[in-house]
Amino acid sequence: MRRILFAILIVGAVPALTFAQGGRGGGRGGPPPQGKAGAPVDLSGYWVSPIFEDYRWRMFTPLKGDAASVPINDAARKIVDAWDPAKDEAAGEQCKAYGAAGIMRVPGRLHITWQDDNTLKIETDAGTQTRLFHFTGQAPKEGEPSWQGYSAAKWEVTALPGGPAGVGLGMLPRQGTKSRTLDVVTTQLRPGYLRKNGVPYGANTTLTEYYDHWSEPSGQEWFTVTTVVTDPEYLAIPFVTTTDFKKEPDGSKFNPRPCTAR
Amino acid sequence: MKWRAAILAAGVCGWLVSAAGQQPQQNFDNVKIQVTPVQKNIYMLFGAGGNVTVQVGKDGVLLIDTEFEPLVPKLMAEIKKLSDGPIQYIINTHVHGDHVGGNDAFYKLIPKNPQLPLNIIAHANVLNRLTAPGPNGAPGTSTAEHPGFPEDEYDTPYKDFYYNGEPIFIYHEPNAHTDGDSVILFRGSDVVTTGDIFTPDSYPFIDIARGGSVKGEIDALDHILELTVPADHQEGGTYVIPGHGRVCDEADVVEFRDMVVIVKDRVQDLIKKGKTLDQVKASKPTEDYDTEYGANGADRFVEAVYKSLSGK
Amino acid sequence: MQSTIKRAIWVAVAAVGALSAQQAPPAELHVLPVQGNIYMLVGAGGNITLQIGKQGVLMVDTGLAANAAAVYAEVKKLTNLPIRYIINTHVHPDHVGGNEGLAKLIPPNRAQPLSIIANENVLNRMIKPRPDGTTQQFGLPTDEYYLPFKALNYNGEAVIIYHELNAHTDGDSVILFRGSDVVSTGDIFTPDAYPFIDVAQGGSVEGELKALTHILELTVPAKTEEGGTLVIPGHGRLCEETDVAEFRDMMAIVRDRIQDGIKKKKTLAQIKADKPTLDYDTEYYRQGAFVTPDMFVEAVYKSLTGGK
Amino acid sequence: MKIFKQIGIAGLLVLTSVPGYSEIDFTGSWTPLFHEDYPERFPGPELGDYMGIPVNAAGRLRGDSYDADRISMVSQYECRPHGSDYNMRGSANLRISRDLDPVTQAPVAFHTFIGFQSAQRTIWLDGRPHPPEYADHSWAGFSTGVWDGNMLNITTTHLKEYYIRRNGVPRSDQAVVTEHWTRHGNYLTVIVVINDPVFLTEPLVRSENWIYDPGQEILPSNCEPAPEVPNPPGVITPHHLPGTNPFLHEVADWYGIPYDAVRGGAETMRPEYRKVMGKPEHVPEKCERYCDCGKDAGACNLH
Repeated sequence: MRRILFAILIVGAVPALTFAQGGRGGGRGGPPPQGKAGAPVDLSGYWVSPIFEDYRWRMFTPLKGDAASVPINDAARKIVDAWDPAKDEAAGEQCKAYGAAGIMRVPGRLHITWQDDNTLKIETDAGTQTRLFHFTGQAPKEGEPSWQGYSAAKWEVTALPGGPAGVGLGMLPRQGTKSRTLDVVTTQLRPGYLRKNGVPYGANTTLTEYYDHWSEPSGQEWFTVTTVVTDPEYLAIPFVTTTDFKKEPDGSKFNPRPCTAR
Repeated sequence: MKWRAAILAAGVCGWLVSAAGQQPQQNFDNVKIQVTPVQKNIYMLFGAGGNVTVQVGKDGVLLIDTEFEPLVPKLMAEIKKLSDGPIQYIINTHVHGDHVGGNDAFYKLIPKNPQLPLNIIAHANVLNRLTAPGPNGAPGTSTAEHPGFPEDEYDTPYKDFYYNGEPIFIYHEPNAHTDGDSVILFRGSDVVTTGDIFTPDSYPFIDIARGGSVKGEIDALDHILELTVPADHQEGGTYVIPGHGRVCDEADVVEFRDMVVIVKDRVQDLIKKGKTLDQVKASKPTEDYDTEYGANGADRFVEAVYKSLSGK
Repeated sequence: MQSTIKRAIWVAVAAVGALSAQQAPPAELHVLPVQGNIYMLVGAGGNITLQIGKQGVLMVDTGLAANAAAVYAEVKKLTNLPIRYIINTHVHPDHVGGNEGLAKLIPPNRAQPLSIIANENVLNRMIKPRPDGTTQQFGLPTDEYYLPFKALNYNGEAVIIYHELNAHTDGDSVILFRGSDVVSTGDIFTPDAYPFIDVAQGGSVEGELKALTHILELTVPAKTEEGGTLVIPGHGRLCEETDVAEFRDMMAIVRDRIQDGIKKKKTLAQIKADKPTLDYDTEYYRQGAFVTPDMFVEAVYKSLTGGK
Repeated sequence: MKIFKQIGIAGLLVLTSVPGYSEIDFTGSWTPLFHEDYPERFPGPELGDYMGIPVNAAGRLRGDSYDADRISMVSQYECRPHGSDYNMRGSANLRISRDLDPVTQAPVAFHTFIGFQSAQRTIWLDGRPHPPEYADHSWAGFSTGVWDGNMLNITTTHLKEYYIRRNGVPRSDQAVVTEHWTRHGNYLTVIVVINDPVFLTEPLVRSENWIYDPGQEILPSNCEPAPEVPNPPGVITPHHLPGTNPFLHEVADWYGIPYDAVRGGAETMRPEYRKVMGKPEHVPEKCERYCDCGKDAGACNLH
């Protein structure tokens, strides 16, 4: 094993050979396949999110004004203090806390399926929302803002601090690590809530998510989504959380119910 | 889990075995001796029964506790691997059969050497109990038929001597697990051997019939905490070899001491409220410790604490 | 207040006296490797114990103020590692005098800051105004302890600091280096001079005897009653258990003789006249030594009669 | 000259090698993000708050019996570092370094250093076995890691008894902790799974985030237990007798939460629990405690 490793390290250091393999590192012979065909892990199935962390902010509608842990700014604080669920209901906006930036923190279950070879579909029972992860590239120019926005997905090639994945570094193309992570970038979002009690995110929010699959020693499957909410309007720094989902044998507990504002 | 079971089993045997160190009806054929280097001169050996502490050095070999007779040849073989020096000292931490059971066998196996006599040390109460007359006037066991009995007994608060280049202190802990408990400090190697006063995986067996008491048990644990000095950030430094179970250090003794104190306080409180032993047991004063120290030992422990506090 | 200042002056004098018995400044320092991690630094005032290991330096006592720089230089010859601990066995200037100078000389070290340890009674006395009216600002033992003992683990061995109640003073510490097997006694034990029982600062003959007995409990000789645990006295040569036993017995015998005199209603003058130390004077008193037989007898007498 | 040699060697090796992959490098300095449970992690958990912990009856009673004075009165508690499972949730900064085999350059171990009480830990990557059961335990425990693509799967045994939450809910020395570390750009994600047969009815899963922070200074901390006041007479270990802890309802009343939910337990952690959890006894008008923890990426003020 170490021998092989040694070989690869050297290969990584030799232009002639690595160019031949295509510069995007990671997989050999050009960019790795995307979509269903390129999936290094299987995320399809029914998943539940047990509430281990942020319990009193997730399990209940927190008290008015409670923005603890969220790096909000003054503009956001004003909105938090003005929160009025009745108003949201009257405006038909009771789904504000079920938008892409908040939905994964709402206690509930997910049903994940491949809608087609290039589209991964996530349905939530809480608020009966549907998220579509498109493996076909960037968002269309003129997209209509919505609760779930437009999600561009790709299987991560390699993790490179502060730069796009897998590009060359100077003269040497980069030999990367085989990744099992699903990267999703979501934009064109309709303003919503990070928390049920009106902690806001705005229209210019960019939502970056990393889906990582892992298993307990018992073999029980889980995935953890690392969520990075970047919102120049209401957040001082990106808001980063991780939410853990446990695989369920079937959909018997999948219980669709409408959004509620309270 | 198996490990815990083994320890409990051994613990219980130790309790069943009569003070005279007769063997329990237990098959030791498949018992393997495990050897753990602890620190500097000190090793811990475990087969079945209590842990055996071995100190080896330029002078020779010192043993603390001897498990059961059938295991002695195996123990001897492992000791020989550690040192071919003479075995000059055996110390017994207390009277129970899973700690003194191998004494005679060791005495027989160790070659006699007038220049380097074998000293078998324990607190006087250990020898007294080993040789005490049996029930309904049966004659006591004589040291003649049991040459392995600790005839180098001491009855002072402590005894010290210098062996293998370090001072060794043997402290008597009055009325703790029994009335003849010794705690041994190897000052140079910085290791303490506690006997059954401290057992990290099971409740202490406070042997009231043999002079044990919960107050003495707590005092002894506090004394062990005075002897242990952790290295940086409450870890390592002085290592502790318990009567049964894994190698420990001060922090583990603290957890155990706090458990004994908390359970004692609870039982004390119930006694103050006039509760009977059965009522005390029924109120489960060890509920939050049973999953850690073994539910099957709980009643025996609570009963000992109750009796020791109420004098009934 | 007055009396405190007098006391301070008196102690200062006392110390210099005790010192002049050995040599006069500028000090000529000597280092004696003892055992394990331990070195004995002689000549700066009281004996200084150095523990030097993989982590750094621990010092017991600091000698006279005048010798601080020399002591620091001597330590630097032995190691470049930082001085992490100073422990003061008691309050007398020939043992704490160097604190202030060393505290200034030792460069700040955020990873291993200097920590000065002593029984709280030492600190309580050191923060009082000095003879010249000023108060000490640097090198105070601000890591004071009040419990019967304090334990550290440094340089890979346990270091235990025991408070000996009302012995030589009311703030005496005896230090045991468990791994190196060395005991540092301060002035509770001085093999070639009568003990200076500082009754004025809480010393007592009973406390001295208790402390010496405790030192005997800590020491364990190797074969044939020698070697094993080594003992660094407050002043004088490197010792072991038997030397402490000799000294302890001298104290006990003299104590008993004076006690007997007191029982017979003798005055201090009469007791002095009986020469209760006659058979020890040649051993424990040399010309010029600070504690004269009479001073010793007087201290024992006062301590037994409650200062009368 | 050298280059040619390399190509030579490489060419040779490539012919004989199947595709393999190098590992993610976690080395560097990291700062924790408190975007979840900020008030619990700093300034500290409320007494009697067992929410989000699949605690069993034993663990719950340990928490109820816990008296915070224990930390000051039992001197041995004063200088303890966190257990390595709690440490990734603690409030200190983290430095990760790596040992490489000098010949093969294969990673041998990661070392983590956390400022709080100088907590140090090694995660072995060289496939060595765990020590025998009768070996001593430590705050960090014994950790081995195995790679799965860009995720490091870590198994830790030989932990000393410590706590799951700093309000007395314990984690036993029999616990086995598995961790999953991965890195996305400048974010480190650490998933900690605690299996504790003694105090938990099912595994506890917590996931934390760290952000890359080169150039931060992490100093060792010096700590010596120094009891300031003697214990009250007779008191060795302060604790609340069963049924006498007066603080257990505080957290429910302060935050308008049903008392049963506050008591924790696996059943309270499923989404469907919302249907059965019952009504709180007291609901404040609005948030009054820690409402702005982390506002403007700042610290946790009390109002």
